[in-house]
Amino acid sequence: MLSGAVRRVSVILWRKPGLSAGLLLAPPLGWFLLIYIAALAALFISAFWTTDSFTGEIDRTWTLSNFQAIFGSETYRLIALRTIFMAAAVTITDVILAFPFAYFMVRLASQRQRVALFTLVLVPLWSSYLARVYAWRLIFAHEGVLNWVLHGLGFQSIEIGYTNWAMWIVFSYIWLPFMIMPIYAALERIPYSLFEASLDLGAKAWRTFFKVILPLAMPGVVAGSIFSFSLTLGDYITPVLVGGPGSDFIGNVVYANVGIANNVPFAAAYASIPLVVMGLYLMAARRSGAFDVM
Amino acid sequence: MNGIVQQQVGTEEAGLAEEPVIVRVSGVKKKYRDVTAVDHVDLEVRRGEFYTLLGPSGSGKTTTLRLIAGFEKPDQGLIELNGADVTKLPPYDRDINTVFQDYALFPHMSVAENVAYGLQTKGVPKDECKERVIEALRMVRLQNFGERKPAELSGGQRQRVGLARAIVNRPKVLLLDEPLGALDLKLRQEMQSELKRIQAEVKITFLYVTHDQEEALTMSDRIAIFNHGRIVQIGTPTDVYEKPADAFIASFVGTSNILHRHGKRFVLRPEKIRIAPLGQLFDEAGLHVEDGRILEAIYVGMFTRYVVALADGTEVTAVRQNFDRTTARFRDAAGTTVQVAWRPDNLFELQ
Amino acid sequence: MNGIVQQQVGTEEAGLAEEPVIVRVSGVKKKYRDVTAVDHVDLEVRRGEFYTLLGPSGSGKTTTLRLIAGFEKPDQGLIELNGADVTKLPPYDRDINTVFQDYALFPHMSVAENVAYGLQTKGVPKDECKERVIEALRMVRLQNFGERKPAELSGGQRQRVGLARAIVNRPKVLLLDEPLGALDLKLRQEMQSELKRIQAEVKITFLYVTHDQEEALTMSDRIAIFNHGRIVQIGTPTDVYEKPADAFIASFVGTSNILHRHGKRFVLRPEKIRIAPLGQLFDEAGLHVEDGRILEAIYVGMFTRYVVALADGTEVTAVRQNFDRTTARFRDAAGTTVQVAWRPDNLFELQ
Amino acid sequence: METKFARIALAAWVIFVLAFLFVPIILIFVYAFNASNIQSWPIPGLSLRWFVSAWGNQEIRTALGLSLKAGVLATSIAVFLGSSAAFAVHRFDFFGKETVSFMVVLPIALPGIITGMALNSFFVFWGLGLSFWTIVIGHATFCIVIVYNNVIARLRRVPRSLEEASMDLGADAWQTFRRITLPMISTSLVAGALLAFALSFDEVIVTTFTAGAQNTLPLWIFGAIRLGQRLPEVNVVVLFVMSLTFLPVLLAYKLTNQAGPMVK
Amino acid sequence: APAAPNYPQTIGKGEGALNIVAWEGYAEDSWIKPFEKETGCVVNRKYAGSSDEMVTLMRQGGGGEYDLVSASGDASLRLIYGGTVQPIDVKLIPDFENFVPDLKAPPHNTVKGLHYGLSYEWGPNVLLYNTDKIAAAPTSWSAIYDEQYKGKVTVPDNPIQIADAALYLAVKDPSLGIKDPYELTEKQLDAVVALLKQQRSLVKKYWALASDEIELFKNGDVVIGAAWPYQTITLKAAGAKVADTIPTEGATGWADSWMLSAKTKHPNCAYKFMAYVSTPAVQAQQALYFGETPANMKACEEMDKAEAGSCAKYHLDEATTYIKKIKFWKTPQKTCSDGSQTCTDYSVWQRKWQEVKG
Ligand SMILES: Nc1ncnc2c1ncn2[C@@H]1O[C@H](COP(=O)(O)OP(=O)(O)OP(=O)(O)O)[C@@H](O)[C@H]1O
Ligand SMILES: Nc1ncnc2c1ncn2[C@@H]1O[C@H](COP(=O)(O)OP(=O)(O)OP(=O)(O)O)[C@@H](O)[C@H]1O
Ligand SMILES: [Mg+2]
Ligand SMILES: [Mg+2]
Repeated sequence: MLSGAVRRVSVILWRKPGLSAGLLLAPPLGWFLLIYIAALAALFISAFWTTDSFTGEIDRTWTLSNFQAIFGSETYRLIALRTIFMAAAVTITDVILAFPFAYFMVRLASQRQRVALFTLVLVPLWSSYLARVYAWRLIFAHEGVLNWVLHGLGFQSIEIGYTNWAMWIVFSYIWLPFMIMPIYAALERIPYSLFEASLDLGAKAWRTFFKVILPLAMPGVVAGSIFSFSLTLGDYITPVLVGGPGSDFIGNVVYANVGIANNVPFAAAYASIPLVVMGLYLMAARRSGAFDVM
Repeated sequence: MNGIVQQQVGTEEAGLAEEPVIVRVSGVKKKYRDVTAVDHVDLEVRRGEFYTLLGPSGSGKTTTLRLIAGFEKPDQGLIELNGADVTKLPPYDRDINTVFQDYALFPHMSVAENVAYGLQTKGVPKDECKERVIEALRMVRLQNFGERKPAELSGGQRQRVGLARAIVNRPKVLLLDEPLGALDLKLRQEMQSELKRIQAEVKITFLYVTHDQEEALTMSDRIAIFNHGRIVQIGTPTDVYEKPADAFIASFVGTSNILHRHGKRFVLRPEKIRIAPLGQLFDEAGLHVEDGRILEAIYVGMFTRYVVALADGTEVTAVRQNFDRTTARFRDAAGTTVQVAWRPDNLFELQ
Repeated sequence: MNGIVQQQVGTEEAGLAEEPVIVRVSGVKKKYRDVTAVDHVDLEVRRGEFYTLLGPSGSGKTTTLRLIAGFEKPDQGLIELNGADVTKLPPYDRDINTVFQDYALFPHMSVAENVAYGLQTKGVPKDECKERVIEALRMVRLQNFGERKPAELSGGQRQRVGLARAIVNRPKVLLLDEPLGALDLKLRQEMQSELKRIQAEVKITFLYVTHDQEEALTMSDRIAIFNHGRIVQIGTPTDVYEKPADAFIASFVGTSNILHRHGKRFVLRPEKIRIAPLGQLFDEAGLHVEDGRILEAIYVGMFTRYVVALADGTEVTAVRQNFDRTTARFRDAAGTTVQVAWRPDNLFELQ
Repeated sequence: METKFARIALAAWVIFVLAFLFVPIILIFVYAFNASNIQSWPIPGLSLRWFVSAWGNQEIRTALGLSLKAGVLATSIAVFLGSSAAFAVHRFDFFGKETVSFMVVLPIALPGIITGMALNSFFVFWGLGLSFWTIVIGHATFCIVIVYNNVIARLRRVPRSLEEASMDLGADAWQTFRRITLPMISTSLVAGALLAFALSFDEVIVTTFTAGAQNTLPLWIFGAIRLGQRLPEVNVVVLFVMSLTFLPVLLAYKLTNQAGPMVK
Repeated sequence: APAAPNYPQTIGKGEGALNIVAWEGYAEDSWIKPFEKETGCVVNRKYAGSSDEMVTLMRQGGGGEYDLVSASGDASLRLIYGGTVQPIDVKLIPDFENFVPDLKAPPHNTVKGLHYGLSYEWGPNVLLYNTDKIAAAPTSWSAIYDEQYKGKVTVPDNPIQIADAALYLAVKDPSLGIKDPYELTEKQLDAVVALLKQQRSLVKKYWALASDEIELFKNGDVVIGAAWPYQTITLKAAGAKVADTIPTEGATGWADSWMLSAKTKHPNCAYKFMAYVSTPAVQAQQALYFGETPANMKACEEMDKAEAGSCAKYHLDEATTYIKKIKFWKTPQKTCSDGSQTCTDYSVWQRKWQEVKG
């Protein structure tokens, strides 16, 4: 009885593939459009409104004043540039750290080593992000692990704690697993014969790397960079925990305005900077085929 | 091994005995963990030769090629190129190029860039490089495809880009690992003559791997037959087809009938058997004649294949060229009694 | 289309004219975006027939098969199975089974589970199901492999599981899409006779797709030749080989020489040409004789292929069965002047 | 093919990167035994008392429970929505197909603070009080992409002919899904779900905006960190969670890579 | 607009839960656990690091997520005028009558005679220093503007820190004419910001969390900074060599009130909680834990019981006079207390503070 009904439905769906597609697509599409995209749109409409700072009420008159305040102020420009620059620096660092690592996993590691390395890369994701960032403070502190080691080796101590250098290292650390995995996936898909063909045609290792391996692994690099770049771009906790003076990020300003000052319109206006940056980034990334290896 | 002796015979017969040896593999052995992929292989390829490695899957053909190219290092033995020991040189220092079975074209480069790659690594000046790339593309008839990406080409075209990419470097030896394996029948046949034409044009030594015996027979100057990591016979196409060293070769290279007579075993190729209706005489003298019964007649277009049961029960396959129009009635042959005959010297005794 | 007429001829010749039509495809058309994959195809397959679709890559063979199986819906036209219109039925409501080119074995099920799958979906009782699975595996000679997973089988064995999985359902029609395409030469030849044996045993109608003309000729009762989404000829193997409807078919099915005489074009198959040294007489009467010069002699083991230039400059290919031992000297034939001859009734005029 | 030098250099690099990844984690482990509640180097003394107090801490249990519940629910939603989107995109041709993969990646590619703010204002606008459910909705939104990516990658590797074979053998759409498609993609579903869960389980920024008065585990950790009174307890919790999740991570890897027989 | 009163007649049965927003150190297990046990109201705590954050949390999700907040004077008026909190019926709080008179109806939590907040604890912001590195106790706020401690200074990451600098400048540079550190004209504000920008190069870190500062001192990253007494107490307990002081310029400080959300879902638990934390015992516990002064004058005995002399140490014995010395946090507004519109408001302070931090 029931199976008969299932069968009839099956036949109807077979005859109308458009209906099946619609049924499959409706829930996720509905979810995104109704909950997420609509909310995003609403948020950025509010960027053109203002807030009464005392009562926190929103004044819905259209104005560009938020944007004027942002672009007119050197501080806000500086913070935006700092954030973007840091996101880029972190991304590049992670690529440099991750690439040889992933390469080793794909090419040199035995099957067992590969499982072990993969697990080791993933395990940090299961420990608390906050606790790990916090642990870095102990490493960078004036009387911390790093200086203790340096002293032990007879070096001068360095004052790296609560600086942008510290943030750079911590961010690179936090997002590294997100870079290793897609690069690994991309490298794994390169047929080994291409590598051999390059050597066969007289290219040495370096040339092979830059001319063949790197370009072909690029989608993986870009996929990884989506994570490292966007996650850095949107973070505000790491600057609070390990940053010093002059370490505020776009996220801190946004958070200060939305989470503290309750000035959502201003926060939305400022948040449109990372939104635009990421939008452009994603378009470029999609063209590179990065979405296929994420 | 009787390979060495036959090798001599082979080169003479192919008229290449005077050419210098360009690749010499001596006593090479290669193990992967517990699999011996290549076991004491010796071979000598002479300049300008079209030399084929033929053998069943897993017999060590690819491994031999990879050892020569330098992608693998032998556990034992020596590889010489043009008289110099290259056993320890990396691939990029050997004057050899490879055409890969999966083509191994760089997907992010255009056809012209692919072909230019080897020249660029050697620092050939831009102008010369450009010229040679055009020349190579012309040779494989792809002069108008330089701007395309490999993904925009058909299988046969990719194959030809792979070839152009190798020959543009004018290597001493070109290694080809089942270069036509992925192509369909018609295309494969076309590419076979294309390859021969190109070899005649560039006069490069070809070391060719295949498991298709017909391909090996039609294209090669000499064939080395592999089995279980060893070379079991080296010789010209006629050698290996008509004087197979053992039963394995006899059945691997073409269809063959094995006859047991007087306690000995003989190879008899299907095309060597004449068939005539009972009572009709053969117009040739000195034939060995037996009675038989046709079990099956299979039309193959160019010829018809007959399965015949001899008086002693042996089933043999015979073929007959279809000199004349056939109709579906040819099938009616099945069941009729016939005479089969062959010249005794067409029997080849197996050791 | 002259296909219809020839179809009649074909069935008669194959001795199948009395059998009922089991698959009828009429006026079927299928477009993908802007590519017309199949264009007004009509065909009738009779019960018990081994019917082959032959044609170059991209000519619409697979699409036709998928339309019959129900994986695609035609834009126009009708598909009838055993007299009933099935055009609008999904695959699971058609009494047809398919053997896929990539085998499409379920990797998570054992061989026996794969074979049992179709019976289970039909709710065949357990006992009967088990029996029929064993029977089907016996038929493909895999009775001891039931417990294995597909990954643990060789290519040829997987192929046979695919076959068993289909025939166990005793469908009215079995569709096979290049079932041997992925196998290597030796294995393919073995599987060809295996397939014929099985068809003889189960007596199911086979609708077979291939692009290998030799395979089509040796196995089929009738062949439909596809080109550019259309059927260009339907007939028995001898029909399509010896009376090709046009130049495309002549060259696609086997090698062929096209001769221009008296303003007309004729097909002449290579095996129909006799070659004799200059001055030697042919031992047959009524032959048309011309002079020629051998340009090239290619040894193919079973026969030798000669490229001959006729007096008027036409190059023709002739083959000669190697009745006797050959040596490498056969190459020396190149350059000699010869006589070539053929029976005039072996010329087939092209429209 | 790599030279000996390259092999050694790469191995050294791997060890360096692993050290980089694990030094902070080792510190977390060690400082779970800190006698003092302030992290200073070297460790002032060892004690097990934080294990005792963490074990007895009701807030931690509540937070852990909330995180688990939210993670499981969000993951379930993500599995459902992510896989149906993957199916639709893989199976059918429709207008705007490209945009779907673009859209699902947005919540994770856009800075978390934007996603958080957007969702927050959405909930406020509709008068939905922040609650357990708003956490779930927020997490599900950015977890969908993980499942989507995993499933679509697998679907691309499963030959279409398998499903056709099933229908050919008489199975209707539902039977085919249950007996063929689901087993084929199940490992990728599990792997995707595990990763999605991990992501949800450790999320701070979006959660800050979507959680009401309740604390998920990361929010509790953040609270504990800002107080500075019971940091070792945080470390104890992290140690505990990590040792619990070691196995699932291993499993996830095995599952993602176990596609061997599917390809050939 | 301020919410109208909606008093319960009596405190009914607890709802089983209570969500509070509190300063770090304001909701410790040692007094929360007994409360939970006694009333069955499970307390969910959310910590906020600044008054601004408190305001936002109270308004989050349209309000009603949290029942109570321990708001300081710079947040309380914003909560009142934003309609976020409702008047409290002080008759239901038995200990109300024992409060320091100035804290019964202070202007920061009482509007038009309605008690929107119940005063809790109060205290000064102090100057914290490392006694190992700084032998002589500093006596002026100038220490945190001193090149001598370059890279070893920490101050709170909070716009209200501008008032601390203004307080110092008011003494150092009387020509500016700063009378009230929370009422600054644009010119005065610019001068203060200039000083703070100078200070920035000395600052190791602007601390955002109480634990930040504790670690900074403990790990030797800083030797001096502006702090709450809480940090001093925690550091001393961990054996760090630190001391704090109120410099001669005086100090800013806080007077906190518990305020009840206008949309509270747990009013009974909230009243029970307010009554509980107003008792002398809890007031004393809180005061000693954080290092501040109770609102309830009866807490003096309890304090001395727990720590001899602590009542005097935290000036509860002279509360009525001591309270006048502290410049309590309040929200800067455009309208100065003299009615002119020349002052700078809080949103301007926020922008300026962002500029200072960079
Ligand atoms: N990298 C490898 N690791 C382990 N074993 C290998 C490796 N490469 C080849 N082998 C084994 O060595 C033997 C010879 O393999 P090889 O590839 O040379 O055969 P082949 O003659 O080229 O076969 P085919 O015709 O299938 O390409 C086989 O048994 C194969 O399994
Ligand atoms: N799903 C599809 N979408 C778009 N075009 C298609 C699709 N399937 C087939 N085609 C096109 O339809 C035409 C016929 O294809 P079909 O697969 O039927 O050829 P075929 O004869 O089976 O070729 P082959 O021998 O290569 O298998 C080709 O041009 C092909 O590119
Ligand atoms: Mg090989
Ligand atoms: Mg096809």
